[in-house]
Amino acid sequence: MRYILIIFSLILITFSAVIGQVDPVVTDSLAPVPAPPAPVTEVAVSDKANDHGHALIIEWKRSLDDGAGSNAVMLYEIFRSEFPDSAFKMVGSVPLGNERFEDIGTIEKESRDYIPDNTNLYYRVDAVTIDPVVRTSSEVYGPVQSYSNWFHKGRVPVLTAVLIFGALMVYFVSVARKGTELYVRPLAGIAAVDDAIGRATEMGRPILYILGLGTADMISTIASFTILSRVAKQVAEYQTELIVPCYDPIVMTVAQEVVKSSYLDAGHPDNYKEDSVFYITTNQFAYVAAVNGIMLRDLPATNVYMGKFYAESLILAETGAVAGSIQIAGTDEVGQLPFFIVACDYTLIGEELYAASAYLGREPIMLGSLKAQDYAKAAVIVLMILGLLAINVHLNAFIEIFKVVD
Amino acid sequence: MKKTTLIIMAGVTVLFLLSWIIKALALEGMQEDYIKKAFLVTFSAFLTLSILSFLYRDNPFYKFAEHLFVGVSAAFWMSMGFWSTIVGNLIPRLSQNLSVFFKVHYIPGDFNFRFYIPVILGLLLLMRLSRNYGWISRWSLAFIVGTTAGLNFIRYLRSDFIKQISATFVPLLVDWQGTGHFFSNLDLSASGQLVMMLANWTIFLGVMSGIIYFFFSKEHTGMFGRASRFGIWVLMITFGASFGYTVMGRISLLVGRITFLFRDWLGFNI
Amino acid sequence: MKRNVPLAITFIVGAVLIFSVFIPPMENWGEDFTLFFDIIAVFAFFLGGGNLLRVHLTKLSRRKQDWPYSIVTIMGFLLMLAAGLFRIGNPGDINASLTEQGSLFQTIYDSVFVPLGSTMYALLAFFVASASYRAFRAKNREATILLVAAFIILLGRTPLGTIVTGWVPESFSILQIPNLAIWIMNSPNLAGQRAIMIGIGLGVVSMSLRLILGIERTYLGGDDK
Amino acid sequence: MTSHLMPPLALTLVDIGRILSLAVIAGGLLWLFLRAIKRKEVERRVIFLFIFVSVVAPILFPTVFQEKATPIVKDVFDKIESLPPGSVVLLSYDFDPAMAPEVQPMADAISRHCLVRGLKIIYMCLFATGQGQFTSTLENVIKPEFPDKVNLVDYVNIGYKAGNEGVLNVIITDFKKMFPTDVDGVPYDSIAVFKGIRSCKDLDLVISIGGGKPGIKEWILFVGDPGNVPIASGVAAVVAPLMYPYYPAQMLGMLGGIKGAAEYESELVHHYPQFKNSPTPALLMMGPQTLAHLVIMAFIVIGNILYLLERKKGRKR
Repeated sequence: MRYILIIFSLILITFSAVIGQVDPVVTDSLAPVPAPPAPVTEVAVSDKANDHGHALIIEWKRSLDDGAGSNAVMLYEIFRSEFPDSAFKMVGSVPLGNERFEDIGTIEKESRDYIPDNTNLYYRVDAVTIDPVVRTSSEVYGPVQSYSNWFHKGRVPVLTAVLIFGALMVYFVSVARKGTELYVRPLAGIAAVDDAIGRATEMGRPILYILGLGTADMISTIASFTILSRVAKQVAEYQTELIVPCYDPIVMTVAQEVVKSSYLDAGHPDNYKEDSVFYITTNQFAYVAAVNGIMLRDLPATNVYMGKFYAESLILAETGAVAGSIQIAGTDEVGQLPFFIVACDYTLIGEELYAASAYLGREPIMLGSLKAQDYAKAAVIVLMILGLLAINVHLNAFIEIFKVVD
Repeated sequence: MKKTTLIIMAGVTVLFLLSWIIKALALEGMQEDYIKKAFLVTFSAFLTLSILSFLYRDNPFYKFAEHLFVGVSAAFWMSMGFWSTIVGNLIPRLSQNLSVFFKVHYIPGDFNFRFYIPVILGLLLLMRLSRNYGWISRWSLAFIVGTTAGLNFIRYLRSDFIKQISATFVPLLVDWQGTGHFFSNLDLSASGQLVMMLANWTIFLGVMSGIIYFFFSKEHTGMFGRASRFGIWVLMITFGASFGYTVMGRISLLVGRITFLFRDWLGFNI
Repeated sequence: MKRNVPLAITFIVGAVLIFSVFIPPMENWGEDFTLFFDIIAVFAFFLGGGNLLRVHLTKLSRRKQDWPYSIVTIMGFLLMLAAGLFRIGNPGDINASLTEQGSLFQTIYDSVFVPLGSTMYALLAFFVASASYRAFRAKNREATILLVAAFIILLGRTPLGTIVTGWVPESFSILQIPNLAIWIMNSPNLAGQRAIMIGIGLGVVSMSLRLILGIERTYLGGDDK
Repeated sequence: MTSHLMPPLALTLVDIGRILSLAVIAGGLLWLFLRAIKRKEVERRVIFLFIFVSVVAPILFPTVFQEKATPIVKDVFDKIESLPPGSVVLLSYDFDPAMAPEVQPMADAISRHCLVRGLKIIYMCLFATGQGQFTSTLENVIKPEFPDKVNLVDYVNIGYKAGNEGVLNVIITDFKKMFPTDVDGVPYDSIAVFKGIRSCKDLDLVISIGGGKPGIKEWILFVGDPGNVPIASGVAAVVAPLMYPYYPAQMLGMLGGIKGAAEYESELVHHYPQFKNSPTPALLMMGPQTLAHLVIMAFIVIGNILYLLERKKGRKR
């Protein structure tokens, strides 16, 4: 105990000596403690626009000692509180030269960076020197409130497009419902499907239908279901075998339903075999390995690839060619189209796949929507020409219309 | 089984064992569990060669590799999905007790009960296995389709449609400094003015005629037909170019596999 | 119940998500729904696993063609499931990473999954070659254009392009194959890509609308009875 | 490896293998051609064999093709050539191990070039994993080939800072604020390389090596354009076509994919014969690539000859 006391007093003595004597000397020999910088001015806080609330924007005029004057300012620290004079909490910092900070919080109350909506908030900005202790605070700004907006103004062009397209669609669907005949250009790939089914029947070999690697919610897969239902109907009539190996379990369940009801519609429900639509595995190359095997073992007369395809497109199409099958493909995956076009007999390019499903459905509603799409395309061409003219005469206001704020 | 098949099988087995032993001897002293390591390398090489043998023709080795791959991959995604999504994302939001059991960080929240929706829908999906109540799985399906239709609708309209249109607004006269300047500096240099302008013209006309090709409700005859024909040519150049460009990447994949065979398995110094 | 409830679900969910884009307070709904989707997808994997077992057990019990290989599939499936789902051979606690170096799961992944997958992928190198021999033929004008474009790019991506046309003077440098290849990538290629993209964009938009409005309903299957 | 520079009579085993495999491929193609003239299709397995041989042979018996730098690559090379010794170049490693096979050779070759020219190099990275890739350059290039180059005097590694383009936004005005020390904690002011360097605007050249985001595009938008700093890049083949619009106005040159790297390596050896024994991984990778491309092109030609002959015959009948 005594020793501790002695040591403690020794430390005290040394300490006081250091403070009393050495301290001023040390300050002189090191870099001088910078003088407090000039404060930032004109702090202004406003609600962030076009958001769900819980966010504000803080702006200010930089300190006179930022990049000029004594050059002392290194960064700005932003503080927030729910009270005008106390409980300020640092919410972020930005390096010198900046005059703006977005204080974006979360909605969740439990979260640390939660910012309440519709509550008075106060902000201040500190100009901080290299020594974090030496700083100057700005005047407190407030009260200010964050609130959510009910409409995202930056997305007006998108909304306009939605409304125009929706109107076109509704109009043409109603026109089609009235029984007006709408012309649809025939697609080579679709005619080929009919021929190929006949060929398979003649040869007594099965038809392999691949729905691709898409999930049940992808548009290309949904388009493929429509085509599958048509194929299944004809297959049921001709009593040819149909093989549908699936990549995704949900796609498989839908495909089963589609095929089953097609057999029913064709009037041959008893010909439907439960295991003609089956699941393989949800792994790209394992799936391909298995389908390759099926192609060489069952030697289908026709392979139909409709849906979403990735790198496996060429592996499938080339193996199919080895097996001597007629091949018809359709995908909206642009990167894989070249391989299908090169290796298959017929290919539906991108949008043609969707069009094919509408075409096969032959329902007036579907044809009406095709017509609406065509009008939208015409609008695109007109807009493109206008935009081209605008940019070449430097009419930037027109181009600004297409700016989408994210 | 045929006699030749048996002989080949026996041969492969012997080679496999031989490779295992030699590899183990090579690794001995360098790595701890060298016997296991040698087996794994040999097995990987065996699988690699089994798949490559498909190029010759379908055979039992390929069938073996294929069936193994199917089984392993199905379980792989089940496991990953369970531990990363169910345990990682769902349980922390649903139950404190289960979070403690799985030692994950519980995320409390006011509206966490909403995460019962996917659980219920997921269970409905499993009803598919039942013969009589399979139809109820359509409810989950409808939810999935509705979600992506809603998300896609805006996403595509915005990034593939509106943004692509505005990206096609290109100046047709690049760097224009008067007709005299244009003709006096006329050349076919790759970075020259003429070539740059040609590029922008091609982009504009190409996109336009490409879109015309995709008109379905109008017969492709006359002027329209000619534009559509030009459109399909542009598309064909696109496809040819992508094909040619991809070749390099595909070859690299093979280089990777061959490097594995020769360096990691056979021990060549390459 | 069988048809109207699903159609109503699709409509409500789809419409809500479209509105949420324009109404900031609903912004997080899209994220939530995506997360829901991920969770449902895991259930789908289990459905898939069950289906796989069913397919191969049937094959096995009926002694269908190639049935012995079904044993391989089932064994592989069960082994990976044991290592992955039940964490057998995984050192460490329940919260340890599944892909820890040295765990059984990771070992199978490294020495079965990876070589099989990347070799399947590498088959592409062979098929690219066989396709170019077999199918790259100047059957008509379109095929010829495709072929020429591909040929120029192939040439331009190797030293051969420089060797063949390196002598072309700078003022005609667009005719040097490598430069021509670049020009093709940048102009006609871009134009084609964009035309397809706009078309697909429109197609997706209209199909989405049809789905939400309940016009397109093939995905629900057919039997109402 | 670079035995093609040896006297022609000293045939090594590698040379024999190389000649043999080339003979096999050439002979095979000739045979294919003759068969095509006789209008005979060939089995696809033969095609597969061709590809296999043309990829394996250059791996086992490395063949180095001479690459002539295309203008866009040459521009980068010439820029470095033109800088006076003592100039400061910044090399940013904006890639991860997955991209490394394609772009690491570029980083190594450019480092080599800068050091032999007596330029000073500042290494940094916008990818956290870029750090490890720099270590590879340090261990494989700088230490063995330039033992007299001193850290902090001839080159310095300031490492990774989180913030993507935010980092660039700061160093365009002030390096020290973002990088108060180098990776080893040496203070900015005592690093000789930084003498006279306050911000990116004082640099003589910035080269971003990468293939993702953040990468060259961010460098152009946040440093090159606002600061008028000369920028060059080395990028993976996937990204290269997207970057062409910036050349040459905003980006003075670019190495695209393994081919760009190979051209640069070739140009370097051409100007600095002392590097003829340094590893040239990109040039080596071009071997299998070139041969495979060549074989594929031959297939296209032969396939079409066959097709045209068939059609002619069909018409006659």
